[in-house]
Amino acid sequence: MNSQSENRWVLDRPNSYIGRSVPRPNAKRLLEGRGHFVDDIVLPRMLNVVFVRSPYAHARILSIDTTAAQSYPGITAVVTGAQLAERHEPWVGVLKHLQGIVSPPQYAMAVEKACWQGEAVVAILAKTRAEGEDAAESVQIQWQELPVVADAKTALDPDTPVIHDSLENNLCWERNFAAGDVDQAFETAAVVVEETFDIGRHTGVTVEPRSIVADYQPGEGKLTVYQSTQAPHMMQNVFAKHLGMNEGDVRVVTKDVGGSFGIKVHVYADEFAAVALSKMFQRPVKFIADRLESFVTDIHARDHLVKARMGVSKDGKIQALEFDDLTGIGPYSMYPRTSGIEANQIVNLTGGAYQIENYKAAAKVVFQNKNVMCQYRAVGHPVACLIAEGLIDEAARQLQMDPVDIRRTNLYPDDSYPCKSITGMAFENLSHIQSLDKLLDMMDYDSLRQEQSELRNRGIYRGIGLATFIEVTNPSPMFYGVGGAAISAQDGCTLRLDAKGNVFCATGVTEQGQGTETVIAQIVATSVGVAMENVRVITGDTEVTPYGGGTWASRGCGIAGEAAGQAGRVLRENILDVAGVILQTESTALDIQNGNIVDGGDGEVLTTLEEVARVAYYRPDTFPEDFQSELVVTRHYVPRDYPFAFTNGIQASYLEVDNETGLIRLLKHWCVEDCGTIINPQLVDEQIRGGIVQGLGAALFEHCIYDTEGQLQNGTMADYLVPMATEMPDIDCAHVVSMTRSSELGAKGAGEAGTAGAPAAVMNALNDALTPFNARVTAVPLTPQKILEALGTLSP
Amino acid sequence: MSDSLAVLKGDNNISLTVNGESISERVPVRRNLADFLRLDLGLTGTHVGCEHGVCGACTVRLDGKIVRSCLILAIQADGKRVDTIEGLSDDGYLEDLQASFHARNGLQCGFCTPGILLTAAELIETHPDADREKIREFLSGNYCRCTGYHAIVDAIESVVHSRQKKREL
Amino acid sequence: MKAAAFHYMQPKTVDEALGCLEQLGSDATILAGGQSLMASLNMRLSNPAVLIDINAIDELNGISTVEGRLRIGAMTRQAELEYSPLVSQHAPLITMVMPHIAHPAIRNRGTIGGSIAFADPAAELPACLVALNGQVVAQGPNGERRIAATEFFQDLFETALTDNELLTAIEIPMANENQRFGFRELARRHGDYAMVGLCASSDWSSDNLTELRLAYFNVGPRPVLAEQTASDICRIWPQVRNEMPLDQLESELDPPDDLNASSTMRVHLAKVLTRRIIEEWLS
Amino acid sequence: MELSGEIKLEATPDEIWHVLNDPVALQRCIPGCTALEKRDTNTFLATIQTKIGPVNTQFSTVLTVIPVAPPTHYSLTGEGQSGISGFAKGTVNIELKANAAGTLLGYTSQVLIGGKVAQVGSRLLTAAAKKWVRQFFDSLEAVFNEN
Repeated sequence: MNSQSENRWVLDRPNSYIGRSVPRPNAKRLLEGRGHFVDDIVLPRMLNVVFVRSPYAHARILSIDTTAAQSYPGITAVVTGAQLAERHEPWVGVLKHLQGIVSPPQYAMAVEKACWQGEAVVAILAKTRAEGEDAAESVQIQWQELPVVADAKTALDPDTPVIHDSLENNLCWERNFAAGDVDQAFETAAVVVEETFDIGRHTGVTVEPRSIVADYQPGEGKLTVYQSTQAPHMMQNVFAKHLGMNEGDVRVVTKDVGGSFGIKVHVYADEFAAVALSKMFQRPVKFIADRLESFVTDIHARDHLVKARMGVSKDGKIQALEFDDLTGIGPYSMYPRTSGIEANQIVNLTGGAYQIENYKAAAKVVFQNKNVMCQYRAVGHPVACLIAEGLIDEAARQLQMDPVDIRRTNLYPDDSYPCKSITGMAFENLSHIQSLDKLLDMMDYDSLRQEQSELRNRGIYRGIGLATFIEVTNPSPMFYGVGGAAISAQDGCTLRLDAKGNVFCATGVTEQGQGTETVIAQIVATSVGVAMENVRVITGDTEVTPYGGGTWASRGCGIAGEAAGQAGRVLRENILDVAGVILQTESTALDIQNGNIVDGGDGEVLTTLEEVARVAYYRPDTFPEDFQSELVVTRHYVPRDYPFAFTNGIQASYLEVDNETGLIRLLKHWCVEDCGTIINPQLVDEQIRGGIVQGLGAALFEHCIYDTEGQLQNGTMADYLVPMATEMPDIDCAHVVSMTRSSELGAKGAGEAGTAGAPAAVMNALNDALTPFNARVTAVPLTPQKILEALGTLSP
Repeated sequence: MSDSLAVLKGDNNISLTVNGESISERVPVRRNLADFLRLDLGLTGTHVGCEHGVCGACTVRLDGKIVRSCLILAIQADGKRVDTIEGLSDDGYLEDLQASFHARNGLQCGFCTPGILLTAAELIETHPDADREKIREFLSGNYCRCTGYHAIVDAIESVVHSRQKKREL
Repeated sequence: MKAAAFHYMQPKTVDEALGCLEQLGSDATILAGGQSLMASLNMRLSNPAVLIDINAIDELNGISTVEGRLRIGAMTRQAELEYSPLVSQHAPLITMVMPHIAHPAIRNRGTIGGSIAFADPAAELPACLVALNGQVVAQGPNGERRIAATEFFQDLFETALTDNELLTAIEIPMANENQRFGFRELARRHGDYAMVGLCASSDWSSDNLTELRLAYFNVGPRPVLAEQTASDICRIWPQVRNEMPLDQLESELDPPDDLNASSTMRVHLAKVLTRRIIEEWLS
Repeated sequence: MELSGEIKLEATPDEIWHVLNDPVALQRCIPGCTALEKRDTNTFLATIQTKIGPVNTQFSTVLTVIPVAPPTHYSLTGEGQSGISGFAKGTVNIELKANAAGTLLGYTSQVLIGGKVAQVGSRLLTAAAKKWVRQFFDSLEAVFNEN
């Protein structure tokens, strides 16, 4: 391509769907309860697997007696972890580019000892789930309790027991980064603010639990797995590799997914066990995690304790930023993405919106006897944002600057790109200042400040909090591939014109409700020149779709969308070649609009796509001998010039705190973000809103509470609090558009922007509201108890 | 005590009306209504998200009122009328709500959606003039992890308004 | 998460139900609305041998007035109470409380008798009954007896009902125009178990505030009627505006710590709620 | 979770020690104890049924009475398993001080529950443990009052 920037043909096509809020065609069947979720699947001879799980956080298995369980009605088999371990290879959750990361081998079920409360120990294969649970009650396990490593803070102490015999200590990974002269910068800073940020463990709570049906056919030696996952090709690789199968004999099918948010992009030991059991017993096996299982086995996220400080000059310029991050990840680094990525992201991203010259960060990732922890929506971003935005607000307070002004002073100006952050993150084109201005305008910042001050005089305490963020989207192989993971960063799209002029589109990304199918269809319809109704999108089947990474790290639109756009352009060219032959004219003089072949100049309809297809498929004898029509096209795409397409944005929260009860009422939330080209404004806004509310959940409610013995205390939906409709505010969204030049489409991702900034916006708004009391809270979730303690109403 | 009162064990016959259709099935006493609808009748639009009455995904109508089908035994529905998302879609009862949710993208993954639609329908029946605050309060027992609720509230609010307009005509 | 097997009986009359109880004793569990019981059955945390389902007993339904009392049949659904004109006229506190109990689909099925008999210390209705000086009507092999709400709730999930008794109704003295009621609770999310809640009733027929009943919930193993605090407030009425005597709550309430709030915090919140209700009355 | 308290008993420390080692008396004191047998000098095997509202769990429990400094200091530990429901562990440290009216019994106890019961029941854990401990000492008091 000679000049991509001048040849953005996808965007200015006639009858373009780009930038239009087209309703999602696939939403209709979901609205009628006619989705295809994994638990809806019933196969002949299918068994249900029920797991007996460890009640202890750390205990050795002395003996297991399954005799009684085997004789229960409806039971096919009872299998222990040790028995199943003979049928598969263990995995190790490490990647080369996270230098020094270690983790012990993990099996599908505990073999010698259980390392967290909830780890599967015995599998029962039963006709029905109820019968399996009947039998589970009779499994006798003799346990020997082992000392529990629960607290990340003491996990590395010399007198803390080491969880894994094969490792030297409980350190999984550490990363230290320094640039500039931090010590000198702190010495000369006018103000140094220090904070400890305590970010609680939380989890995804997809309303559809993790679900899998594995169907091993011994005749062909073929395994078909129906799985609620974000990454079918990755799972295909994992199942084949660890069951000793040819990858070509494994098919992973992903139909509707009832929410994922990063929860469903990992290899779960119990899901793998269900697949291994299907192979072992040569029958279909279903595993649907029940809600009690979800809370102790779905990955948890965050759980960071950060000590941070920022030095600022008297005019508000950031002189230095330094922090230590400690995170506890449970007993294993998750496979294959590892549990080191979040800490890595925090080191990379903290303060990334600001021009910082002196920076030092240290991250420690430690093992503990709690549920596994790994990447969840906006990996690391909310933590990075809490650190930088929390510190900069406190610095502003001490300097008596407006939070807007201190940000404006430090943000990268919009004309500074391309540039690199202090940690080496390459920014192609961001729009911090434009976004800030747009936000202030949208929320009417000055009036809000006035209202706040008037109400404060009447004893009503409201706060306004801002949070600037950057988001990693469109990841290249720098994220996982370079570390040796079989995770595709490229994605493909195959288009096929059928005999009636419809376009079939197979894409490597998956649909979890975010609107992938719609967006891809919009791009294909636009680039080919057909109505959207004539585009059928097929996702989630490794046997049918091009190889691709699936849905994670906000990559669907920017990467698979680009592949779809390019495939569409080539298919259009191929169609026009055929049309040129039929019409005996130069194909370059033709175009496709609304399913018709038209004159490229005046738009006169010359023939139809259906007619072209008819001739190509039924009467190719009429073509010249040296002409062959090619009406199937595949294109792949991977970003090459930048490791990630960074996006940016800013959020604001307006809230009221009841200073007597510590309860917070969220009044309003705003977000301006810049994800480049917007294919479907409505879907982008809904990604932002949904992401924000997950961030608001983290800010106010969500917390996996463990006791000192590694026991989860709130593992039910009644006790683990997620945000509900009543407590959530209306959310206004707006956009600035800075297209990436890496692709013709110019689209970046938007799936995680909301989650990245929301907790910091709320924390800052709360602390703004608490200013008259000289009180501050920097531990999320921001609970009434913590707020009353900060206010001095209660002693901590 | 009445000697004739039976102690029911194991499997039992129940007869009920599901989506307008007369159904007779044999079910285990312990099977809840959600599992009965899904496993015995193949009505998989009723979703199971928590099995302890919190998430709202399994909401169905029992004799015209929304209930959590995971908190009712199938045998308790004997002789009653049950309506699920499938039936209420087929008979057009949810039509304007569904159209509004579609237009406003008041759903993402669609797992909670059947429960939310049934709840929204009862809200509008019992509170025809509901404002956003009331809508949010009425939905307080229905989990949605994808949308952040704003679009759902918009979608329901617009149906409230359009029905208000219809009433005025 | 599937319930273990159990047997099931469905009596059609109170007599039949009593017969079942007589026959089965502690092996039986009454299934009323089931909005708590079914969840614990699904989780296999309860394992009754037999469920006695009282949903088919028509005589347990209904709201009526009897000799100055509002009588609510045990199986009256919470949603029916929420919208009942009789209830809002004669027991407005119940109408105030109702929207805060869980969620609409739960209230369509949950019953008042179930909530009272279950006696969850965090539930609104037991405290409401205590505040209203209501009584529980229980029927046993020897006939009917009435138990004052203050006597009925005995300990954590323990009531004065015996194994062979069935709660058939609750009765509440009908409200008069001189009474004022207040309800407030503090929950982190709407419909959740409150960190603390307060149901209050009072008489304004004289210049002084009298008959003040402050019934707190989720502050101990059962609803707590803070009589000392109530009497302190009445005693200094109407100077209460300037200084609210709430210190006695510290000894009257003994909430345990839980995941959402410490014991101290819940006593503090109880004071805040009390003051807010009184201020609401005064304003 | 920790609980502590004091009760007055009309008995001598020796009499109390005797009761704490007597299977019949001990069974009466332990709430929900449906069976108890002595395994050896200081340990007992007990079946304990706990019922907190709808939650009904049976624990197979090993109880150990540790004579820390008899006859005035004892420790009573229990470890119960309840299959898939989880486990419960507890220790009660008892100090007996003889006085004119009998004995002042001071106790501190730690209770830990694990597995599904912890995951589901934490909201009520403190209240339930308080009730259990209270019932234990009420029953102990009753044993002496009858004698």
